[in-house]
Amino acid sequence: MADLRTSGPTEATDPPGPVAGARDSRFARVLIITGAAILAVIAVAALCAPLLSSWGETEIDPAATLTAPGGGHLLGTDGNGMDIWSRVLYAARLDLGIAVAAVALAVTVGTLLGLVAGYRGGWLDDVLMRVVDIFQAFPTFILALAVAALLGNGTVNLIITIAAVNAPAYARLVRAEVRTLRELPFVDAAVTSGASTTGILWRHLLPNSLTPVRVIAPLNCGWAMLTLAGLSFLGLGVSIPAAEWGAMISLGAADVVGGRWWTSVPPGLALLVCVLGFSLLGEGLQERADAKRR
Amino acid sequence: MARSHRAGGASSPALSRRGVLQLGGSVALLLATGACAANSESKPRDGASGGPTAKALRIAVSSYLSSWDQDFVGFDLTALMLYKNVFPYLIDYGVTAAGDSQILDTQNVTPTFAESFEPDATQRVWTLKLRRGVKFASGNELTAADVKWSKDRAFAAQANVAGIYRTIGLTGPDQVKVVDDHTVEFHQAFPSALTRQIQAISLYVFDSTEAKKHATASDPWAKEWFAKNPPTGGYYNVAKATQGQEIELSANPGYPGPDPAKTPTIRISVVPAASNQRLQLQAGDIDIALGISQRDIQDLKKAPGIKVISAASNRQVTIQMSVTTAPFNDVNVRKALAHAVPYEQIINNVYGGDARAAKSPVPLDMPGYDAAGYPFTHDLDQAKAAMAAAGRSTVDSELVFESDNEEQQKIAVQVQSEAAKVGINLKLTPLDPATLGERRSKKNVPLQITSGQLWVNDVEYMLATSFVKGANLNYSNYSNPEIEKIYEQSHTTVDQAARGRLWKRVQEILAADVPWVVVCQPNFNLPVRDDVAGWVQPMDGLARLRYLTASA
Amino acid sequence: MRILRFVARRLLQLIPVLLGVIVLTFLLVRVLPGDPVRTILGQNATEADAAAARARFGLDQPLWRQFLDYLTGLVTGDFGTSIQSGAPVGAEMALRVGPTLELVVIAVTIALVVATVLGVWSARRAERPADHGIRVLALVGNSVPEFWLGLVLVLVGYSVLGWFPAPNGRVDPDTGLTPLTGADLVDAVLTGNGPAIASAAAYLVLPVLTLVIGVVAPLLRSVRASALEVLHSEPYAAAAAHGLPRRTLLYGYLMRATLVRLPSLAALVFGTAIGSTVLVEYVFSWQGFGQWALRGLLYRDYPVVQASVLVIALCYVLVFLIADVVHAILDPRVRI
Amino acid sequence: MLSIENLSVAIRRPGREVAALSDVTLAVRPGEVVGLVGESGGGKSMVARAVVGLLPGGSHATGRVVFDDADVLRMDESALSAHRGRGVAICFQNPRGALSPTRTVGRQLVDRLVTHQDMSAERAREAARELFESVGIRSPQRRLDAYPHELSGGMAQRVMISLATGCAPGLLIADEPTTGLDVTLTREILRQFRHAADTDGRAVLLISHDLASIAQVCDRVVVLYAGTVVESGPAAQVLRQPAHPYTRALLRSVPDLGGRPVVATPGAMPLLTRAPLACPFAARCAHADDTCATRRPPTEPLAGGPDGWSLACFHPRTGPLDAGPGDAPPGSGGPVGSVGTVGSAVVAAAAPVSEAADPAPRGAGPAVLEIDDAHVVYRSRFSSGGHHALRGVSLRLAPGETLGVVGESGCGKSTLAKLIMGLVPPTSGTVTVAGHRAAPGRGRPSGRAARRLRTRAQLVFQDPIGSLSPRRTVGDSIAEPLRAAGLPAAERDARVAAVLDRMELDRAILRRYPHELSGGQAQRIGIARALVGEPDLIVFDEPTSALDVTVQAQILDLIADVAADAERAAVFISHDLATVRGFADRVVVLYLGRVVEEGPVDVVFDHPLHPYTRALLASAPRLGGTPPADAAPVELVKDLEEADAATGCPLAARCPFVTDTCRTQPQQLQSHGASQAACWRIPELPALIGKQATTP
Repeated sequence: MADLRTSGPTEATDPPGPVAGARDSRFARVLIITGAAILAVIAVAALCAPLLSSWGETEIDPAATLTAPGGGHLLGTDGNGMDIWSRVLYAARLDLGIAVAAVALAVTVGTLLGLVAGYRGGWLDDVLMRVVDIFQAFPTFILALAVAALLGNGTVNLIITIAAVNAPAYARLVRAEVRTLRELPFVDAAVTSGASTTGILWRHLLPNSLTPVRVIAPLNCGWAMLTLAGLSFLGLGVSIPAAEWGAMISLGAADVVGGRWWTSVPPGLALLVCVLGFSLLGEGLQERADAKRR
Repeated sequence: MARSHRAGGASSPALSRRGVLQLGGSVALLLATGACAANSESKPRDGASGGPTAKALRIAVSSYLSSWDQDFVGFDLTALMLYKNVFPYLIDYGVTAAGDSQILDTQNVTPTFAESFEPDATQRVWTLKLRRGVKFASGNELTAADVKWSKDRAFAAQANVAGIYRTIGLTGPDQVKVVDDHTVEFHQAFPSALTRQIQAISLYVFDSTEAKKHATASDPWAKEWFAKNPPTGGYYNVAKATQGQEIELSANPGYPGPDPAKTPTIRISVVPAASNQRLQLQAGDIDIALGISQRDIQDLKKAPGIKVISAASNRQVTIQMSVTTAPFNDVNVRKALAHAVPYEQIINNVYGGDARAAKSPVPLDMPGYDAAGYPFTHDLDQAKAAMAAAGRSTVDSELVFESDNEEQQKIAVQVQSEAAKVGINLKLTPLDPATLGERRSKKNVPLQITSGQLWVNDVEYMLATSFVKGANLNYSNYSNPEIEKIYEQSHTTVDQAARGRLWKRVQEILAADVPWVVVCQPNFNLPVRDDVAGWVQPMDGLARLRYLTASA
Repeated sequence: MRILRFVARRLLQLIPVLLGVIVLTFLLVRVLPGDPVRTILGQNATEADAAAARARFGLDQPLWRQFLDYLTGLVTGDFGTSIQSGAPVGAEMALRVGPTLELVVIAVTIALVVATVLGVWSARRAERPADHGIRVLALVGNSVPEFWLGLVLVLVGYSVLGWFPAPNGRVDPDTGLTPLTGADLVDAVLTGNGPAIASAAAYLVLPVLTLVIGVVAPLLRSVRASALEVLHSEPYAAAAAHGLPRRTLLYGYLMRATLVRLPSLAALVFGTAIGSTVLVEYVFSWQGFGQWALRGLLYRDYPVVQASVLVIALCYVLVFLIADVVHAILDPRVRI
Repeated sequence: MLSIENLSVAIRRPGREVAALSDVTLAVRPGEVVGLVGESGGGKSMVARAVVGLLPGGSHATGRVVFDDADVLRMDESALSAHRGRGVAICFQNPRGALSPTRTVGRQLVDRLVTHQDMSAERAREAARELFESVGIRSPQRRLDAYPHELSGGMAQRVMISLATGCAPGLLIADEPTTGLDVTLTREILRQFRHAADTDGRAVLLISHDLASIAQVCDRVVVLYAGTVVESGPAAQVLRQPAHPYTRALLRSVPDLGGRPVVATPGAMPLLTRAPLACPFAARCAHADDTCATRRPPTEPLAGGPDGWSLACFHPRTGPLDAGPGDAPPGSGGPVGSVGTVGSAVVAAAAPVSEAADPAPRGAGPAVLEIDDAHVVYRSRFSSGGHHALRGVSLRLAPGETLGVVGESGCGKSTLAKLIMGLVPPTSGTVTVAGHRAAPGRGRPSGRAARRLRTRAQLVFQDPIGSLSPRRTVGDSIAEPLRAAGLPAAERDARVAAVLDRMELDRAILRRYPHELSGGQAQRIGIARALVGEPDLIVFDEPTSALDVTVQAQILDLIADVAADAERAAVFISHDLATVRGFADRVVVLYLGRVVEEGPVDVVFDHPLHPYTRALLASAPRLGGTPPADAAPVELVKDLEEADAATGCPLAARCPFVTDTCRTQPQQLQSHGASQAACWRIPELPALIGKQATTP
């Protein structure tokens, strides 16, 4: 019987079912690696911004406003005489930071709400979900403006705003997941094993309900960045003159018409590539999850 | 309350990218009690040619007007401009030539829809004689009853006009008396030199016959009707208004007076994005763009088919420091900031050099301007010395400006950067119009950028609005006993030389107290298609469309 | 019948949500700094004038009183009077909702069609270059800020190419369109105004394109994933193994099963699109709901903000309700 | 008709290569029913896929699959689509999952009819109705508009059959057609295939893991092991005297109603990465020698056997299956050694012994479990009604006693398990477990004491992998009850180690995650977890229904061992009567939430009283042994799902002996000798059964 103890992977645990999807995961890996590489490069560039550029984030070159790329300024300067290349680099800090922090906050709050609502059910579920409904139905920009007007416009408030916009989706997602998981035998097994409610929530439901969250979160980081850009465009973004891609684009967008592409195209491309990085990562994770589900 | 106001972005073509946000800042321009005609040095460009034609003129503005009801609501740039052209204003500024340009002559108020507006010997009773044959769109003739009803309504509204009338001693409806069908008397409580100017912006008339049809017990002034239906009887009638989108004006055939509308049809379309306005102007889809950014204007000067109407202006851009709020309650900190502002850099970077440096809180083209005692130049060493004198190595403050006013935002950035070098750390705080209005009324903004133009080109007027205690535009909360005294004195001082001496003293005091940092005086610019002619530079920033033509 | 009961039950569930939105908005706008009447009074107004104006709008009443009045008004369909314009909010809103809904509905519809066609097409060619290309392209489109995309489309489509009308409205005023619903294309069709149809359609192209590019990626991803799942599913394999012809497989076994999961995502996308129109409206001078609501907010026009939030929330929840009903119709397994 | 010659299929995916089929040769003739038998992973489904040309991506097939003179493997797309359906139609395993959920079953059938029988849509609908009727669907007109999810399992299987036959195929392939169906339905479904072969002259390939159940309808059987054909021959002979050791092991692993001992074969089927060079069964075979381990046995006709009986073995066995322990596997001291031990591996039906040795006769001593008139109603959230899962169940279980609970799906077995475990509260009545009483109106108990109390009863789940928390290690899961009890870590580890040994598992498994386990391993973990806290009561809820036959035998072995612990009571719930017979002391038959019969296991199995028990026993497949004399078969008249609840006897709608009294009078359990049954007609039943037997 000795061989029985070690018989695991070689054992036929399942009939060889549909095998398609095998090649999907190869592209999924390409997506994930590409996305992660893009983000890594951007993160490194952001951290090393002082090494990569000779101008500061908000340093003004009085002699050069709106100068074309070349000379002392790699990508030219903006209307304030600030170096575009430096600002594009520095902006990554704020953009990545806000997006990731906002999504992390949204995930935390949303997951907790969804966990409790989904497991407890009953009136608590009803109440929590209605609150979530209210927040989700509330228009993003009005919420953002309200937060900004109430708390002033700062980085933390932007994080709160974007988190508030996104948290409901996680609450729903986790709640739905928990409601499914709750009916699975392993939860009953935990109950009959004498686990406490918090133990079940924390040790069993939480780790398992995070599976879809892990897939959505990177995509969400991309959307958060776009939301941030939109807020900047409406003048609700980071405080001036901090470098942020969305703010740079919206300031420079009008310049494109006059042929001064360099004020908005570089931050636009940076934003595009960064969001794309998140999207690729998310798409890859999603694909992998889908392939697993099939 | 003999005070008037500074025009906000009124004459600034540098309307921001986002028209929606823009308006609030410009609201300050409204209630001028008069206007100055300071632009003696307007620079003519590309001599306009072409006579009146039948071609529809297309104008782009940044936002739709908030309301058609001038009495109760409606307080934005687009609205005010339209009011000037669709209400029958019984008297208005005349036109005078300044160089090659035509400008509104604020010193010369002439009857338009009225035949005359003259005082009696006491200067307290003013008689308004109406022109006969002025017709509203309804066909009703403009009569004294309309004037009376309109003024009653204005008093009832307790808003714009009611407020302004107090400055010339008109406080209640019974001071407006109908003499006959075409004569109305205004009985002022006291004589005023500003009556003509005040009445020029207040004597607009509703079609009361039509209005009364829509008045109800709960709405005796037909507010609902006028909120939705444009007034009629001015130089133009509103032929069609698509809410939020477009307004079509057609010349009022019922106007029998001088200077009738030259262009029969004008289309005003709302294009919030400045870059879109520029594209459309370049493509010839619009003739006049009222909301183009400063930088685009520099470009457009070189663009084919487009000319930029340009003129020097008395519009000031200043930073008001609250003398009662820390840290700027310390005069040395104020001096430090005044030395830290990079004046030339701002003129170059923000205005492309198209602005004048000013060496006094009194505008350059205002009689009495004297730069002699003004010590403030961009000098970081002196700024640091001033900080040392204040005994502070660093101070922190917020710098408030109008959110989405690109011009102010840029100035703020430049100021922040330089001020930081002397230890003044500024947090840039853009505020939306409602919040800005509220905070200004509370006078607790330590540092704010303001821009605007006085409508009466006189230092006495300026003191009244900006430097005496409690004045509306005195956001600095500034007060100085000597200034108060000079202000009192100036009421009775008529001799120009004596006034000049007073003003010199005023400027010395202001230079010592530094409630303001005067950043610069930007010039006025308006890009139009080449074939647009007849532009009359409006000193109140509100275009008189009747003079305009565009040859086909 | 069951669907009607379901709809009725869901509508009842909406009441607390909408009530919550109403209360939250009502309190929020009043907590916000900023004075709603200052901006309509001008600088000359005294405190007394401001007080009179506040009284005119009932802002001097205690909060509960204001709220009760507002609620009473709502019940009778009265959204109040705009502080900025003095006009009834309901009437103003009616003018603004049409254009925005037209934009969003057309854009989301096109996005759905494109996503469905491309998604299924892509899934059937899974892992070939065309599939990869489409997916990456959709992601790129999804990564561009909408306002920037809009400005670029204007530059290219209007200024450089000259194919599309100036971004200065929604229909050529010379076509003499009689507004009925505010949605110009609909109005043009309703009034049978040929030139107006052409004009309104031409004006719609760029803004719709902007929105479509922005929202198509998540829809496409979802459709593709669902289609792949169906293609690999037992029912589909069974149908294929029974030798059913391609058309039957495509329309009978692939399409409906694929689209089952789309409605709820479409609703989400619709909600997002409503939110992001405020930017697109600005870029294309599309004086719609978003710009109106934003302006109301900036000027603290309480009734406007309250009404616009309520309407957006209502749209949102109704769209989700519709999505659930469509889901139930598409998927017989859903018990409602 | 179909001739598969030397078919090999290899599936290559990145990082994984599987030799799914190796040199498979078999043939099916028109009018013939051939059974393809083997455990999961043996390649049965792959054969079916190869026949319809639907091999999964990454497959490489060699050999020939000749159907009507054309090689399926070399068909182009158009030839394939003509071949599919018209040539070969598959009845898929899990019919509910294989029917398109968003299309009415009528339309799905019409699609096939229109495609393959060139019918017009109207004609097809009429034909669909007829076809539904012919496969035994009642009210077919109404069912045409049903969606698959509205169908019961049996109904869905019938629809699936109609879909396949609707293609008018030359060859009908049924992939595990009876999995998940209740015993009373299984026979009926299998008959449909026999019918298809006999009346329409179709060739039928029946794929099943369950040799016993399909043997009765097959002409020939083919046994697959690890992608190779190990034995093929006439069904009756192969069933009675299998020659290949694997076939023999397979049959020995199946618990038998007659009480024949279950013999577990250790190990599991290997997942081959390339075509085997040796006998794939050699590692598990008791007769394997060096030859087996180095050379692959060729397929040869069985010497002295009837025509067409061939096998691939160097050491074919002869003689009937019950030839004693000679077939026991090598080096498996455990099971072999325990064969003779009563109540252990060979849980023989030595009924008298078992009864005599019963340490705690019914009714004596403190009960571990006492259920008194328990009702459970699942309320639906929005409608006023509810599902009445248990209707007045009373049970009593003494320490050391093992109770078997049997019944078809929907009878309330699982609810009973949850009720005992406190996972659902009784709607009325009481449940007392180890002195702790649960009564209506109380949810799950909370608080530390209550939690510790509940660990006195433990549950072993039906779904072994699903009952383990996916993101926690095995070690974590096993230790969960100990953690709840507040044991220190060191003692936890020691006890986990002890229980692992008992479950014959290696320590290394503690760090694994559930998805890395095989079903058998997972169920061992499940039992270990239940056992680790030394509970007073263990409830086994269908612990082997998800497992393959040989694995099931191993697990049953362990369970028998655990159930034999003197101080521990056990409840063993199963739909498979034979598994219960092995080690239960008493058995309870549930039907629609009611106990219809109860008694000592051998009495109930050998002398069933209630018509329902008789029907259950009659439909269960038997290997070898003949049914007891007085357990004359009873056949129920309808499917379970068609039975509507009546006020009287729950079986009234399906019972062939129903009277008006049955329909109106609720039936109570009444003693008849050693057992009790709830049927007033029991005394007259034997006579009635005799009459029924003559009528058809």
